[in-house]
Amino acid sequence: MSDNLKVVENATCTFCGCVCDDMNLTVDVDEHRITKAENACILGKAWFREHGIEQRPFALIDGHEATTEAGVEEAAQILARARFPMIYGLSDTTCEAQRVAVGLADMLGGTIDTTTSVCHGPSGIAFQGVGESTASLGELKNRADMIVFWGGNPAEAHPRLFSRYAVTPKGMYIPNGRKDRTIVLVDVRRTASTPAADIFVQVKPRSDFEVLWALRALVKGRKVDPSIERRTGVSLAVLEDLVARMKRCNYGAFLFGMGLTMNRGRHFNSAALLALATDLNQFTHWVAKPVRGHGNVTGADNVVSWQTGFPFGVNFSRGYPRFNPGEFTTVDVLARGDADAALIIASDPASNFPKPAIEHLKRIPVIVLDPKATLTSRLARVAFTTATYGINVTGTVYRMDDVALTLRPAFPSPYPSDEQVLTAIRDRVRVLLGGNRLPAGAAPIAPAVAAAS
Amino acid sequence: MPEMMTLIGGRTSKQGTSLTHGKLDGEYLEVTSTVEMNVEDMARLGLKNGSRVKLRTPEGEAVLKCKGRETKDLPRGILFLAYGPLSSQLMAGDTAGTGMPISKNLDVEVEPVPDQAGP
Amino acid sequence: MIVRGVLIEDTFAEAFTMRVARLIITGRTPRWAREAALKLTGFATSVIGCKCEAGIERELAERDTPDGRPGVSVLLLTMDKESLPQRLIERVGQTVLTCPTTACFDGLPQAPDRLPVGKALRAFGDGFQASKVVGERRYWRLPVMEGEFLVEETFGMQKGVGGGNFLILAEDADAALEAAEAAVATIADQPGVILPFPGGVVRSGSKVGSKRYKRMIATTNDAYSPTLRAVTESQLPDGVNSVLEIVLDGVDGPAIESAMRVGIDAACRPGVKAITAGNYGGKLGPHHFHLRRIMNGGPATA
Amino acid sequence: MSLALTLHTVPTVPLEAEVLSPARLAGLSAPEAAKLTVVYGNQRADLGDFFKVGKGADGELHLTGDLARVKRVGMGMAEGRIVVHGSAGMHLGTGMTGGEIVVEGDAGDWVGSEMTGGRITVKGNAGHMVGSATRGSAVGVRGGEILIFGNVGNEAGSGMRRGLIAIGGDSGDFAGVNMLAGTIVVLGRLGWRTGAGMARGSIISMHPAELLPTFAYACTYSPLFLRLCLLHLGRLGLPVARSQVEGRYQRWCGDAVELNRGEVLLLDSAPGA
Amino acid sequence: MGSPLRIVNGRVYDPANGVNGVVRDVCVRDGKIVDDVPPDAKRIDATGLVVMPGGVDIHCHIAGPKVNLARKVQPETHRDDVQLRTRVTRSGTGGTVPSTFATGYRYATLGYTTAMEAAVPPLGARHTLEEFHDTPVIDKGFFVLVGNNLLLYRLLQEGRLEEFRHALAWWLTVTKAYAPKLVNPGGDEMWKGQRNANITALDDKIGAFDLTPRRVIAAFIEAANALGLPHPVHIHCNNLGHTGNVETTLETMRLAEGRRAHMAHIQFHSYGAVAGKSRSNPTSRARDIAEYVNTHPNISADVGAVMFGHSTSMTADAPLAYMLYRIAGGKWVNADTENESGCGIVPFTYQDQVYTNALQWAIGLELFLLSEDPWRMVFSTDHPNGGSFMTYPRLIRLLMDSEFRKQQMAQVNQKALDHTSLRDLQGREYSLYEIAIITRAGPARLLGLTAKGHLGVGADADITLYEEDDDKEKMFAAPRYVIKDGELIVEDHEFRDDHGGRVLHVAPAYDAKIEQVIEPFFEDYYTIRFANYAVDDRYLSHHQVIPTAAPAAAATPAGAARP
Repeated sequence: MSDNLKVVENATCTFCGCVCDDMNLTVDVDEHRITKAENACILGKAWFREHGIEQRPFALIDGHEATTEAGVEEAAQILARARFPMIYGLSDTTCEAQRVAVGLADMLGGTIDTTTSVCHGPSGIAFQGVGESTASLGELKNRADMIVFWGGNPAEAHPRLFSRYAVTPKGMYIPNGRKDRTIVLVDVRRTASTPAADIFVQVKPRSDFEVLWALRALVKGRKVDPSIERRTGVSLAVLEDLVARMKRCNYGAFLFGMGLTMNRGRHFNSAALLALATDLNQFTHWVAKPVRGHGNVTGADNVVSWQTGFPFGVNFSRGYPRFNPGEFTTVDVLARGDADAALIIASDPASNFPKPAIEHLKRIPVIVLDPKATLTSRLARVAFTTATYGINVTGTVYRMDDVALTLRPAFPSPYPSDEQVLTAIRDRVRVLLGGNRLPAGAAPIAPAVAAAS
Repeated sequence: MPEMMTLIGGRTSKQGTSLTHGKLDGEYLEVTSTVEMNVEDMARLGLKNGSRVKLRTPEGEAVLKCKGRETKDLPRGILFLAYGPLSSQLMAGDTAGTGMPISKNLDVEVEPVPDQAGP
Repeated sequence: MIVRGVLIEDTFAEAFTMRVARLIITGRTPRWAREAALKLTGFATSVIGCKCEAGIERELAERDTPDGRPGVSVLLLTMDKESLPQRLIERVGQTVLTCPTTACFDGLPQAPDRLPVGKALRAFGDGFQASKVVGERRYWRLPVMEGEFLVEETFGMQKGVGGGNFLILAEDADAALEAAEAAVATIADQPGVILPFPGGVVRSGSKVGSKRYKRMIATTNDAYSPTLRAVTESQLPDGVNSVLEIVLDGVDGPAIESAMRVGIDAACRPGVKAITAGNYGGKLGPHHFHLRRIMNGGPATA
Repeated sequence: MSLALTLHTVPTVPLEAEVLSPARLAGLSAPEAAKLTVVYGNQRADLGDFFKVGKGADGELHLTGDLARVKRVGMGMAEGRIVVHGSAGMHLGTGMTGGEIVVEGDAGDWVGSEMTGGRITVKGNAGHMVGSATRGSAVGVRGGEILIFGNVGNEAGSGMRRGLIAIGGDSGDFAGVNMLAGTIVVLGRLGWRTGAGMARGSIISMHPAELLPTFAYACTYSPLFLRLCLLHLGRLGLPVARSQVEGRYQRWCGDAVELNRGEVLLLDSAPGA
Repeated sequence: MGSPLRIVNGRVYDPANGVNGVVRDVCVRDGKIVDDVPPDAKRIDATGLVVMPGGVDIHCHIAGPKVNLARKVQPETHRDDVQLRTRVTRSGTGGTVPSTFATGYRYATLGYTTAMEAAVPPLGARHTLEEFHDTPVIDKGFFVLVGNNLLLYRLLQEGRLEEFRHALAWWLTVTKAYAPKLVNPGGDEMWKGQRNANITALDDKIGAFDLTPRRVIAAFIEAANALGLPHPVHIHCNNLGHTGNVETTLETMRLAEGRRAHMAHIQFHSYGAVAGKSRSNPTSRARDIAEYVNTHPNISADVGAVMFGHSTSMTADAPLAYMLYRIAGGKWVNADTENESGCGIVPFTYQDQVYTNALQWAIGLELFLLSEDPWRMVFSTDHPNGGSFMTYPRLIRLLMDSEFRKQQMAQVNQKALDHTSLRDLQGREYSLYEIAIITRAGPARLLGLTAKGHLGVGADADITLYEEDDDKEKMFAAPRYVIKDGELIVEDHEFRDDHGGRVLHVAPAYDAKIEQVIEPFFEDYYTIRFANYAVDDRYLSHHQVIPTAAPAAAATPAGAARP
């Protein structure tokens, strides 16, 4: 450790979707290291501790060291040649980089998808079906006197969700903090989060939908057969008690995790929960929020949405954005073998995608941008080392509740940012293609003069 | 004879912190290659902490170390595995028009691996 | 023209354009289809007193019905298109809906004029009814105590012909009845026609208006009533002591014509003197069925 | 319109070929048809780059080959007949309003999604979302018939408002989810959560199934409309058994969280039935 | 800024300068209108064309958190209404809530060059500016939601009026907003804090606060006037959409007591009730509203006309959205923003045969036709609430073409028309000059944008050239040329170039000490740090501070993140 220390106050941690912005970082300026991360949780501490500057090549082309510029040229050539280039990742980078990536996909007539599709993508689909009553996290802190965690383990995945936003903090109408709240946790197993709950409801695996559906029926005053207990492991009495409490509270909130989305039922599980929250609004105020994972996955949803109208899984091959999960989402495009090139930004599909998708990644030219070496960067044709957002790079990130924040980086990196590399690739592709690629197919219909008439 | 059990994939803080450290690193690989299993199930199958089991789905198979959990924490017939390269081996690519592969509550065949069979 | 000794008079039956619907009533057994059909066609001999005319067209085998069950085909006719749906709704509602195991299907699915029958009856379901499309056709399912009543949403209506007829002029009442029964029996197999009167036979032939009562629109056909031979301007040949009439309604002229052909032929039996037909001088009904042309196999209508 | 097209080059990325539709090919000679534009990945290509185009004789469009990566065959078609001698890719007959498509092999996802009329017959299996609504839409199929002789994936008939979907084999999960009306017949087994959120409509299966807690048993009877429906399907070639036509069915009403006017009918396998 | 340009022989409508259909040249250099340009300057032959300043939309919803939610929730509306990419422009999707690129390009292809997003919670300011970055061609600003702000409520409740005013100025400045916006004042607190209740009258108590909407509204009118803002407080009244709400609207306008106030989408606030009935269909009270506005020069309004077809109701008035959801069914989005706002979104379809919808359509037209001062009763559909901005050409035709209006009136629910005076207003037709006022010169003047909405020397060179046509819908749907900041963006109906557009905002001065009042409130009740709240200039790229009558804030406040 050198003596050249500085403190960055109110920095933002981008490890998880909580995006806590109260980090006080002690930075060893000479060593390019963060020595102390005050207020950070265990995950945040590891995040700040481990993101120093490693001695890595700026770029690797076919495993050989290369300059960033050479990598950009190779990447641009690959992408400009491709007929079905897939751009994926983007949850661990800034909105500024995401914005360029969507623009690149548009220019190429490619497909862009984010890690949302394998995270809360099903919740996004559910949202498109039924809508959502939601809130910024401060409303939970200030008002929520009943919070139901469903299918998640925040104590391990989002540690400060409990302490900073939802369970223990005092708020305007919650003067006594934890004491003023009823906390319910629903899961298939006991986890580190279970002790935080007043009521733990253990459901049989794969029966969340049935439980949620029964709750909806009870909220609406319909009958539910007592056989529900055999099916789900939860007795009718427990469900009735829950419903009574839900109707009685002043401000209720569901926070749900991937126990719903990655499970059989997928978007219907999320939709059932969103609909339950909506139903409850006939009696009192209820909101529901998916607990989002990576630091800026919510930003990715927002950027892709405002640029295209759709949150993830967007294809531009016909000259305009099209959305169809299962058709244009990454797992499908890879597992079916549709893509002929891939650009992966700040993500490591080779370590968590299903096997058939990984197999196809090995068959096509892959371009990777990542601060770290990963299984995906190992199989890449072109692998860029980039600076880490929030630690070396400023920019915008969105918290899981869609609140945007500006990052305060701790120390500079010799490596370019994702935004810089993507911009360079885009500019080179533009030259190779002579501007945006002209649309390959006509629009379904001409845009109407009076859309509403 | 292999037994059918239900595998839940998920995240843990240990996986998270080790992931930050680097995915090509031993700790991450250790965390993502250890499956949690109900202690009674383990006893029945003759497994101890650190014993090796083979999990199999129609998509593929993976050999993992096991670690016991009490019944109140992890019911019988349920397995927990942190996401990583080995959980990938068991997942199918079909997303049923959603983009999301199923990684929780997979039906898996569980078979103890005799110690001498390990590398 | 003489057929087996019976004179076929050179005259014609004069018939009217009516509106016709065909209903296919099915049931678990032929009996229950027939029970419903008999009730539905009951008291429907003449538009004069019954507002409609109806009869069983024929019985249908399982392979000939939409639901593969035994059934009965029924024709129902009215003088105008406005009243046909009303009659159908009343009668289907009171006789088929109520009858165990039955269902009611449209027998004129190609007819472009559609009458809302199931559509009107559905309200009986009190909000619990459900509609269903199978193939191109829509049905209503009405919950009833037995289970469900199925009725087609709309029934086809087309122009039909009412009042085809022929008169059997016989030596005595027994011969007239036997001849009439024989005619009815052969016509029963003929598609597209019904005989709306009891047993298919009418003894009370009528004439238009009255000689005595201003308000009567139809009164006894005194010209063919044997008992009045001496006191009225009789049309009866010598030796005729009893006359019975066969009245036919049908889906179109050809159907009536071929039914008349087989019916008249069957009626030409010993004891029958002549076959004639009723008309109004050709001024009232647009359809004229010339008996001799029919029997010669040529086009009967003119 | 009589043309016979044979796939000579298998596309390596998705090929979008909505031109494979009777109206688009009407009146064209084989060389003219070969010049029609298809979308191959992000670029244009000619139909002839992939298909050998020959004349046909029977007024129909015949496609031969493994078209698994050829999307949108018969999309939006209004009349005519397409026969695929082989398999078809995604979006087969999506949004079609009339006419007929027959696929001898398998079909991909979204067969006949949001169609309003006509008939699609797939002799093999079909993918997910058969006759479904697309994401965000509340309404799926508004009319027409889809017959799949084999198995189908999830969400068959989601948001269906009218029409008939018949499946000879098994269905995946959420068959008839959010259905507004219409009929889904599954001769094989149902997946999970059949009819979730259905307002009206009928879902029929010939096998026992565990239904959602918001479905309630009503009675066991022989619904006449189902008889009609099964006879109709038998005529169209599906293997409908006499015992199914004559059979008694358990009626389950739901979904109670919605309008509660839908039904699931399960063939009663109780002895003596 | 483009090369010098001379537009020759066009028929010019420039009401701000009293030019009414005079054929004359317009010269452009360095993005501004100038007196003259050198003879070798590029020329556009505008013979047969109508030349107007670029359109200015005073009230629409085009960017920010709720808009993006509304986009995301309706993929089905984007599918068949797409914006194709060209060599120079980006692709996008439409529907009633288009993607950002489609929004910018489509406004431009209607001849609009400026638009004001009308409702952004302060916490959503950064997001809104991010979307503005991707909204091409047009200049834009946003109104920041302050009418349900709990800290401002506390200051008001405690009578700390001066601090209230400084805090308001602080909020405007640090969020880069254009004007303060009130939406159903008090409603959010009732909605979020009182089990989904709502405000029903100006004298209702606001939840746990010792406040009423009356006091809140009056205080904001006073403060906004005192700050000398270019646009006064922009008010969405209580009781929007409710039968009989006209009384609330009139009372709200009276609260201004001669001071400036702008009434948003006033059509939605002009409903009467059938006398003597406790529950009745709404009736039109457009006459009362129009008369009040006509006779009170301190009041301005935009109409918020309803057009039949698809719309998206998106509003900070969360209880209203819930009411619509209970009517329409389908999807409902609610989004609460801590300490600041609520929000509701419901896709909605206005149908000409539905009594209430037809009445709303008619009232919008009545208000236009009864207005005696087009400068103060300006054009809007509250896009996309009353209808998409893509319906503007049709609405213009309804105003200009009484025969067309008559035909359209024949198509709608006649009982609704019976309750309006629309049939009596057949005599009135808007002229091109008046259209230029309500769509350009008027909104620019109400917004205090002195360089917009006119073609005088020094004005921004935002110019639209339309082909004259008897069918005004056709004419206004597709200008032949659109010039933004002196650059030719649309030529012969096609995009020639892309263009960024500017962010317009205010920066009223405040006493820095107010931060010492605000910061503790943040520590207690917000979940983001005070230091991370203010939006730094990096989000503005091209921007312009519109001056206030009072001196502007000296600098970005101390707390702003400055990477």
